[in-house]
Amino acid sequence: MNIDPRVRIGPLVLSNPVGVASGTFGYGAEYEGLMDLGRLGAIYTKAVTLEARAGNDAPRIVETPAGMLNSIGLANPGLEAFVARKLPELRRLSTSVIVNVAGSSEADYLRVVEALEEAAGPWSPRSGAGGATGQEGATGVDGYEINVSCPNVAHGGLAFGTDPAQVERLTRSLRAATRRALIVKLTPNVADIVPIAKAAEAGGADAISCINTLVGMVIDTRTKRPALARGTGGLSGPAIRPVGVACVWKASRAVGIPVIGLGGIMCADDALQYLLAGASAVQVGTATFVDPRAALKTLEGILAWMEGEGLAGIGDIGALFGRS
Amino acid sequence: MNIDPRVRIGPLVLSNPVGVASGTFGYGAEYEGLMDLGRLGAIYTKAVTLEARAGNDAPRIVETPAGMLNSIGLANPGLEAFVARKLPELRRLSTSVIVNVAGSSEADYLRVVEALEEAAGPWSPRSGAGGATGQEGATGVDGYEINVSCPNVAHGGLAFGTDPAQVERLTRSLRAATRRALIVKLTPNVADIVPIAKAAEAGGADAISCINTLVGMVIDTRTKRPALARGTGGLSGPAIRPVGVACVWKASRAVGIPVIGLGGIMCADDALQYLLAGASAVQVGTATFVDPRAALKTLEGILAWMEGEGLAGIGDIGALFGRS
Amino acid sequence: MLQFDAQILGNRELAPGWKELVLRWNGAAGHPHAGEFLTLRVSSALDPLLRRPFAFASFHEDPDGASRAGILYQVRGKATRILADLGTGAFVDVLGPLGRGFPDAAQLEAEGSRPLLVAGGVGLGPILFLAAQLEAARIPASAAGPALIVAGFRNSAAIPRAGFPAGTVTCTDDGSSGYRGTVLDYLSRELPPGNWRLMACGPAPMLAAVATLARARSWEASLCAEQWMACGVGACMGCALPVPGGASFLRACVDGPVFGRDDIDWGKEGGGR
Amino acid sequence: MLQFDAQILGNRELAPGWKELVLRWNGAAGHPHAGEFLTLRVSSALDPLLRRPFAFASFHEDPDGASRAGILYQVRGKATRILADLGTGAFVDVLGPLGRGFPDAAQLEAEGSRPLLVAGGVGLGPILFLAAQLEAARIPASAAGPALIVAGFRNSAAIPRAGFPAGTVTCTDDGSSGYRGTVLDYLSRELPPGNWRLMACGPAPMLAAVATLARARSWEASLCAEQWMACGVGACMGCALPVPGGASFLRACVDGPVFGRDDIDWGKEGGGR
Ligand SMILES: Cc1cc2nc3c(=O)[nH]c(=O)nc-3n(C[C@H](O)[C@H](O)[C@H](O)COP(=O)(O)OP(=O)(O)OC[C@H]3O[C@@H](n4cnc5c(N)ncnc54)[C@H](O)[C@@H]3O)c2cc1C
Ligand SMILES: Cc1cc2nc3c(=O)[nH]c(=O)nc-3n(C[C@H](O)[C@H](O)[C@H](O)COP(=O)(O)OP(=O)(O)OC[C@H]3O[C@@H](n4cnc5c(N)ncnc54)[C@H](O)[C@@H]3O)c2cc1C
Ligand SMILES: Cc1cc2nc3c(=O)[nH]c(=O)nc-3n(C[C@H](O)[C@H](O)[C@H](O)COP(=O)(O)O)c2cc1C
Ligand SMILES: Cc1cc2nc3c(=O)[nH]c(=O)nc-3n(C[C@H](O)[C@H](O)[C@H](O)COP(=O)(O)O)c2cc1C
Ligand code: FES
Ligand code: FES
Repeated sequence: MNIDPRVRIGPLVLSNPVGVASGTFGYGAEYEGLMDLGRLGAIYTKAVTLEARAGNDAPRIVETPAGMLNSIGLANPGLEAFVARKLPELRRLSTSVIVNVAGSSEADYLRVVEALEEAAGPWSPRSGAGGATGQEGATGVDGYEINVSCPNVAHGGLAFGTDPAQVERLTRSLRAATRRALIVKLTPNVADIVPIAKAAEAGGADAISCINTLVGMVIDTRTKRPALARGTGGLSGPAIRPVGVACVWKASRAVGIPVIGLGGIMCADDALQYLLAGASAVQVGTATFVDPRAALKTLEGILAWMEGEGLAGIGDIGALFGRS
Repeated sequence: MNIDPRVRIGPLVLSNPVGVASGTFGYGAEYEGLMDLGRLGAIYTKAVTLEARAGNDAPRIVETPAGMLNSIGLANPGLEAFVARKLPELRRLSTSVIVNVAGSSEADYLRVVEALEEAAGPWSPRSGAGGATGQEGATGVDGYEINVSCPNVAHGGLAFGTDPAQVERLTRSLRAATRRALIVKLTPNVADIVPIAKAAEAGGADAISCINTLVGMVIDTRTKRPALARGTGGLSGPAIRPVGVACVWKASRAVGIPVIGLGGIMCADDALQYLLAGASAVQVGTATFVDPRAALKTLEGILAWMEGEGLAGIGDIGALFGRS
Repeated sequence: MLQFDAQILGNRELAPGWKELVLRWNGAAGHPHAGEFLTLRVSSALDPLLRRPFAFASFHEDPDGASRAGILYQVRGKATRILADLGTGAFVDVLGPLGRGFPDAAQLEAEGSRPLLVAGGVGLGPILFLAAQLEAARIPASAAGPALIVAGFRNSAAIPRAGFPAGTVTCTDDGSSGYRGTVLDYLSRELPPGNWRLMACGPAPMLAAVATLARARSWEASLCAEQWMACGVGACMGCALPVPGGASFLRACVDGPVFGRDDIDWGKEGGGR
Repeated sequence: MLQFDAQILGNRELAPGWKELVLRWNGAAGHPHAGEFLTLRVSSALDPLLRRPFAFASFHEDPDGASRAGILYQVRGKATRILADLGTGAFVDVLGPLGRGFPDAAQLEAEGSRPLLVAGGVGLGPILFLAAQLEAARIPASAAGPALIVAGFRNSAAIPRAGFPAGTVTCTDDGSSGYRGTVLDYLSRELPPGNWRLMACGPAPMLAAVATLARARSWEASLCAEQWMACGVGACMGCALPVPGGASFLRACVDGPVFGRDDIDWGKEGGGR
């Protein structure tokens, strides 16, 4: 059986469903020596904000049972440096690049997207119609992932992501600014993810991704202080996988646009849980820290499983759900 | 140094801060052969509902990374059988018994509490003023834990627990029905636990307990169905501990009443994180499945730590927070 | 039921993916009956988290008063992989004996029927233990005839070197050893007529089929069910098995794991070894 | 930097709670310089989850082209307890070499100063590796005098049998072996005058004190910092260390772990070995 591993997200066709999650892969270069980046379905960059951010005080990470907390605080070089130093590198890649965007206000987000539209120029798919398997004509930016769900910044971040009206308005204003793939990244720190997912869809998003991290805290009983300088942080890793799968299962039944699933994916079986739950694609985050090749192994495992099940396309996976 | 391990929750004085969590210890008898139940600070019973409930279809549990999902569905013999068969056993215990109450409507909760008030008679502390170290005069019910946060039932449950107005109204009506300790158990499945905690306080609760389980799902990629018959379940165990500590840290800063911390406590260090974060007492849940003696070991470890730190009372632990 | 640390006396391979664990501990935690089980915590790490249930496959009291118990297990996932790597001398945390086992020798004697012991997959351990206990109680000598043991395997290579009693019928799917066909094929086609009394342990589909057959032939039957367990002691309501009609549930860990033919809706069990 | 499976050649105890791990792998992943490190995944379980960083304490290329690396480690928590239990022949997943190490021999030669190597706690491994590398490059023979190694321990029992170069000054808090006092006591009170060039690795408070002393005496200093790490390759921004003034951060894993005296606000470091 010939498997077609491609996945469509709005105007963009990803070469396969497995990407690497924002904040866990830098801007790609860090892992270049360890793997062929071209085999990734997409690279979701570390968040880009209008101004450079030094990030939160140290320590910023601590391990938890089957997980970790981080309070990086969106440390990034800022829009200008991103355009000057990272964009040229991203143009060279033969994989789709989704720029993760964060801000403290609607205007912030809009200015980042507008500036990137200008810097990258009008989008054209990397080699061939909608394909992402070459770099010819690449603009360096194949889409945006709007981070309205970061628990680690004082303003904006999580506050946006828990209010459907704000999510819809923000999405609509960004939609007007770009024809590239527009993905809204949702937080699990809500009573019900459905209204937020619907708001993103109503605002014109091409897809939603979920989940971002859960708010958590570790206290060092020796120092009697939080292990992270900032107090709370975002919980990621296999510990949160069941929460992510439940969110994707609910959200994918509520919206018509693709859902990109992430949270605790360590291997193909984990990714398949997301795809069976209704995700169209997945991202591998914390697992890359544990095994730099986790994303590629996940992809191989998905393809092997599809072969065993006799499936031709990624979309066929979700159709199997509940029909054993 | 003489350590006084007692903790006051409204009218009730617990003999020590470590209880066993609702749903993980039955009504006490199951673990009687394995330990001295009198050394527990409190037993929080499995939920009692107005009518008997068979519970959800099987399978009801599945393991997850450093955690487990359950969808027991509040299986319990119902109010009448509880009064007839369990209450006499609970009277015999020389530890405080907090009856966990659940329902599908405000009226349900109220009828359970009213019926238990009548069956148990006016509360008198077990042996001595407010003490819980004897069974003399015990009524079998030393307080109520109101479960407005169960993710595993179709009606009520989680819906109550995410709406501050409903939590306040329910608490107020139960407050009018009992002078026993009234504890409201909160869910972490909200954007912000603070308004819910404040609502419970405003309604007259003597304490809040948090957290209940997080909504999660595991899919069996072999059968392509959820591992749990009901689909989603409640995530518990060490995986969720950072979420619980963060909730307790936030809630305890927002209310003046005691906060009882739980979620993933496996050992004394975990419990101390909760106590440092602002909890007045803790509950051990899933850990009991892993090691039936986990609660007692946790208590011993807390007392040893207090000795090392030269602390006299449980309340002194939280005072150390951030002051290393 | 007690919780204690037991030392590993042996952990040898019986066939690819099949091992026998022998545990020893001081003092008595109660003499287990076939069908009863213990739960093990295989490591102090938090993943895997929960204890794992295993049925007793043998039990002895040593002259010095120490207890010695064996389990036969298959390497399946995280916990059994860790268990398989543990060496002699290591300690594991044990809780047991737990649950209700098969009817005891006295009861079978009173019934006067002929014991038919059926094992599939990881159900082998408790069935061999039951055979040994009946042998010790001389049940094979009872009026209705000696106990018959029927055990099913995929092929001859998958048969563990577990010391089967003489006369055991082994069935293999491919006929590479013993009877060619499943245990169920044997029972429905080859079983000599008699006043049979069925006792079975194995995967859920096998149990469901065996229960149906037993009903059709009007045999008494005791079947050992499996279900995911959290506590193992009746406290969590996690190991529920539906009773026929589905209006209520029994707990595998304390109401079972051995149930009568009509106690459980075997077709809906979900778990299964 | 490469990721590969390495086989354990040795894992012996050097003192209570101190062990030396020797790893061997085929092919070259690059010859590490003292101060550089690798990260290990000690088990495939999900708890502990993250890889753990350890500094190279030795490195050899075998005649057959295989690489052999040693690390000295202290058993502290979950991961190092698991590591301590691994036997010869087992495989571990290695990522390395990572980070920037101490200044190399050529640079020290050019400076013409006298190397002063200071170790505390788990900083011992990289300092012994540095001593060996300087020795191999004949730096002790440089104009300003031979390298001096000062290593601090709690007491004589806590000193690992790690093969210290001749002339190493060992300090113990209780005077049970060598100099009585901390490494810092030795440096500030006993150090012969000279044109010293400090290279230190140890717990955060020691590094902070050493940096202060170096500033006061106007010594050049390279200090090896520690911080919690997630990725180890510069991607996660997790291992941030504050630069003086606090307006920005450097990453321990790729900008360090070895930093110049004034690169980092040592007092605020947070981590520390
Ligand atoms: C009362 C009882 C007695 C048992 N006796 C034995 C025995 O004597 N020998 C033996 O080898 N095994 C026995 N088992 C099964 C044994 O408990 C499981 O094989 C073991 O828990 C698997 O753990 P794991 O981490 O290796 O595999 P996991 O990774 O947990 O699971 C591997 C596979 O096994 C299935 N599985 C695991 N545990 C269960 C369960 N409790 N119910 C249903 N499916 C499960 C899962 O669906 C999964 O596909 C018994 C189970 C019960 C309930
Ligand atoms: C660049 C670098 C090089 C290192 N080289 C060595 C070495 O050569 N030999 C050696 O024994 N150790 C070394 N370490 C420290 C080693 O990584 C930790 O001791 C190890 O990760 C502890 O893991 P654990 O699971 O056993 O302990 P954990 O349970 O993770 O922690 C135990 C205790 O150690 C502390 N701790 C653990 N890891 C760190 C960390 N990265 N930063 C600060 N505190 C920590 C924790 O606060 C905790 O109190 C190095 C660390 C770094 C960053
Ligand atoms: C160190 C770290 C940094 C992160 N930074 C970002 C970020 O900048 N933007 C964002 O949207 N998500 C960020 N995330 C969240 C991840 O993209 C992902 O949503 C989350 O970690 C859950 O997936 P995982 O369990 O596979 O890691 C970060 C996560 C980690 C661990
Ligand atoms: C099997 C099981 C059954 C539970 N039943 C109840 C219940 O009836 N009422 C309730 O308030 N909480 C119930 N809980 C939630 C626990 O009391 C506790 O809030 C949660 O498990 C988190 O704590 P833990 O991580 O220590 O287990 C149940 C949890 C489990 C695992
Ligand atoms: S496993 Fe808990 S009730 Fe059976
Ligand atoms: S550990 Fe990830 S950037 Fe240093």
